[in-house]
Amino acid sequence: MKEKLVDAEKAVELINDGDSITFSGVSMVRVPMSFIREIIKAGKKDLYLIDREPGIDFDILIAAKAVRKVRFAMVGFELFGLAPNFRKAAESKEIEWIEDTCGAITNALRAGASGMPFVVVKGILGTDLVEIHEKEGTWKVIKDPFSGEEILAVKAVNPDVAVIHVQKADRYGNASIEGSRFEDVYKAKGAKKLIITAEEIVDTDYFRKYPERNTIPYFYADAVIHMPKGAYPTACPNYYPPDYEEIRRYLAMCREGKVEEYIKEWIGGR
Amino acid sequence: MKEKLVDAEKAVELINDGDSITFSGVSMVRVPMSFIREIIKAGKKDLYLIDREPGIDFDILIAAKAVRKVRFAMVGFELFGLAPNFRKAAESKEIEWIEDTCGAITNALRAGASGMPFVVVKGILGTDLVEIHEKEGTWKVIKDPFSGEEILAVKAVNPDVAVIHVQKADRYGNASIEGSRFEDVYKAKGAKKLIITAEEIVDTDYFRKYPERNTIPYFYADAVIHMPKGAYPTACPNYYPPDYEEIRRYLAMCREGKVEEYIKEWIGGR
Amino acid sequence: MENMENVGTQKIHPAEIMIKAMAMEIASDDIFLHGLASPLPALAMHLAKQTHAPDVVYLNVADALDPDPNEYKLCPSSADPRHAVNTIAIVELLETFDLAMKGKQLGMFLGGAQIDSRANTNLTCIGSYESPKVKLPGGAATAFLTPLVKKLVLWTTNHSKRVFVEKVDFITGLGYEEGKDKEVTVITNLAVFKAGKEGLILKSVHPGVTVDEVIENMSFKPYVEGEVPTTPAPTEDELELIRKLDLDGIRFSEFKR
Amino acid sequence: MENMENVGTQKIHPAEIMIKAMAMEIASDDIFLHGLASPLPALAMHLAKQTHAPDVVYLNVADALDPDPNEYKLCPSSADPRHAVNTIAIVELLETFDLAMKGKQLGMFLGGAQIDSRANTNLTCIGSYESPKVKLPGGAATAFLTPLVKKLVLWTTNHSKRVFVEKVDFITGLGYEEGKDKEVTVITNLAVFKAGKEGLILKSVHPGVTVDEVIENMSFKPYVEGEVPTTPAPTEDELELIRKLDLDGIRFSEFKR
Repeated sequence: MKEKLVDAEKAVELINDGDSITFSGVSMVRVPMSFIREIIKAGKKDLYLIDREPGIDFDILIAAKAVRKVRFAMVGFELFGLAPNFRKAAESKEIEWIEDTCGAITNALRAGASGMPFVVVKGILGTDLVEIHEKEGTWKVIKDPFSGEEILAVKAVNPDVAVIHVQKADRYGNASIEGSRFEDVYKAKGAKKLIITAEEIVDTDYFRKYPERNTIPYFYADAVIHMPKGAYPTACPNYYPPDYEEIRRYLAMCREGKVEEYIKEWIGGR
Repeated sequence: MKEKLVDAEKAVELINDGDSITFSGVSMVRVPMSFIREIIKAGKKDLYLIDREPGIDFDILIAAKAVRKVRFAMVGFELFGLAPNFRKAAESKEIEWIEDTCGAITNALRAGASGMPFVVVKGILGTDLVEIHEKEGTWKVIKDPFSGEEILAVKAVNPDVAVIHVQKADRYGNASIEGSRFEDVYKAKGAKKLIITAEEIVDTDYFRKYPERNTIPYFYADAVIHMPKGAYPTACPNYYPPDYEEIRRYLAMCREGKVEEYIKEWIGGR
Repeated sequence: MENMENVGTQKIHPAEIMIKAMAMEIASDDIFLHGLASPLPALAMHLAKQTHAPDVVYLNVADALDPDPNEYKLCPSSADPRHAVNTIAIVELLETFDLAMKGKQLGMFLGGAQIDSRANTNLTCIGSYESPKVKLPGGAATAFLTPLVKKLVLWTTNHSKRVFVEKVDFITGLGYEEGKDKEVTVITNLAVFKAGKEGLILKSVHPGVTVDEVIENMSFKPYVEGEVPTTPAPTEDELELIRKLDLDGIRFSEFKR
Repeated sequence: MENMENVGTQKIHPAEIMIKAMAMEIASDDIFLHGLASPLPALAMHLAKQTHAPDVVYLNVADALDPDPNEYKLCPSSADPRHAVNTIAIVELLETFDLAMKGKQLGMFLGGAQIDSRANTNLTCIGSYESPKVKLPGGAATAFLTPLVKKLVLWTTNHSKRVFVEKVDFITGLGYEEGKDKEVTVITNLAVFKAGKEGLILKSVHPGVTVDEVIENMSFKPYVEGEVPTTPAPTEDELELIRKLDLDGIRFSEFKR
């Protein structure tokens, strides 16, 4: 096993302007926020963000002008309301966007992890999303070669980079997601480059003792970064809940037109 | 959660003559041998056995005249030699057989677990298996609708019954496979009926404490049977290794033409 | 619109009427899933499981199977790890989707920014997709699940002409589909509907709500036949259950905006 | 055919020559998998990892990543749980197959009941598929992996005209494929070959084996150019490693039949 433990400044160099990126977590849970701060610090541009149900990650990167395009099944802050910067950028066409649906994007990521060029998915036919994606070249209605029935083929998604926040990792990249995994294991295994950020760096003996807990074995990882509270203000199961007050503060500042101030403070401090 | 704990005589009634069945494990590891004994005892007939790399399970069921057809990527006893009863029955056309390849049959089972009608798989093209399976209707060479390249479509496999031996289960069907899982989780989730046999029946609190160890949640199971040493003479990881001497004894008796005697003794005793 | 009912000494909020109505759609043999931004469905699933549907399989967006109701605490994000407390298993959302593709008896709660008379829903955009007046958060699992589930329960806390439109601007989700084994229910802060060949069929109005009030606040006419019954309110025991699961009153959030 | 070589005071068995030759095909940047009935590949992977290829990713049919060589005990079944001792992770065979489909630097060891001059293999049947004279155990992963791997290492402990045939009865696996990033090696109890445009190219003969002996035991002519070197024997340290991993001498089993 090769040493993969680096600092964030080093790891962020793995990302190129224009890359497609996916992040771990959904909504306000296990989103790699500390690393997203590094992406903004490093001034990355023209990113293409892909995820199932993102929230503050997409919104803040859009506010920081790091984003060219987004693909998602839902972007928002649940009961706290719409994602203000995403909404503004989408409506004003500052960014490109394509709406997806959970069952397609998650299966596209799973197909990517499996090395399959595409996957067939039930449902979806009859909705207006089909035309959007056929135009985009991401979906195609085909005939099942066995039954002859119409079914939706979904092109696999293999993002350039996946950034996955986990509870425990060793310095070689063995990584353990505790609790809800969402599609993170597939994201990790399907991405061309994998960056792991971890609450704790543990000894490899931890995995020898509990091999079933090794959700992403070392050979997938390109970099491991020790980032305690690395999902904050989103939650990290078994470590901390979401900080709803901080997320509300972000939204309040956005609504007051002070998102740049928020980002400046966020990038500077901690 | 509903009570699923029953005795073997009751559970075996879930199997109908003519059913397609898949078993847990590979070769000499975690094969549900005690339940297979019940299948033979109950006089089930015309079964269609489907698996990746079976061994004694296929061989003894064939010897017991319970089998109509087999589908497999390999059947044998590794260093101990060919599967004598399988080989004899195949060569004399007492049974039908179709040879598969690991990457196709495992993906067919995974597709079955996902509810996908078929899945595309790389490799395989150029081998003589393609023609065999196109004739059978299980594979079809298609064009990737996005790239236009030729690729193999493999029809999903959803066996009528899966019999899965696990280390721990509760009376409701929550089941924990420890160590190597092979395709057993997919087999369990894709089969129309699921029979769990378990070394130990644990309290549901075990799963509340270690939810990540719940590899097959309760709602898949149709029956749970407490079968200590249920994989014997094959291995059950964390419980016992294979009994190589017993397996050799089986093979020796087969070679001496005494397989009926072996089965009789096996069904009767313990 | 906030009709408070008295049950014993306690006031009943429309949220609680809706939770009860949602719970009544759940049967013990069902598998039910709730997604993000779903406090009412989450509480309804707990309520059903603790009353008439003890065997319902409870799945949620926190990837948790059957979270422990005695330790559960409703939180603002439906994916909050506290919604996985003492879970029996981690069940990835993809696995629930697999159940849907396998045609299992799956039920799902989904919202709709626009709902039409077929119970088609729009969660994508107001105006055109290319140049939306409002870019909504997106349909999440709507497009995928609405054609696959056996029970589709749509809900809105904003029963209004803006929500109930003649024709949705964008078909994010499919409602009623003739000949399909799929029951479509629409539960609002005023009433309960089923979707059928006739359109939305008014099944009950909440306590204190009139049929006229229900109809006046829709851009199309629902189908009304005979005397419309009153939606049952939760009992005192049921209210107690709901309140214990949601001490912070998160079930009222959608009504405050 | 059982040539015993002396290294120091120890006799070297052809099994050990083969293990060393197999190990030499493994580079530190590779991911290597072995399947069932594979004692020699298992030992070769350990040997490589403990010598020149410390970073090779070791995957096996026991679903174990990098089993602990200090606790490892070679057993008759390659899937024996003892082959997962102190593993770092459970890696399902399907996950390894996914790596193959993703085009990763995967290497695989496979046997062949028949091998032809292109290194195509037959593990399916002697005679026709429909009416086989011998129904062989089946190709296992052969058909799937042989077109996908970057390194294909075929082995046989029975270097003979019966194994090395003009044309295999059934193409279970693909050998040399022109223009593909795929290295094909054939290791027998007598010699080492690479597959190329020319056919099987004799790369080395084992200690004590003559080139004539190699050729006489094949139904087709391998390509031989110039002086053929001798296959390196394992060093004393390497032998010690092999023997420690296989105290029961299971590596000799395939030679006894």
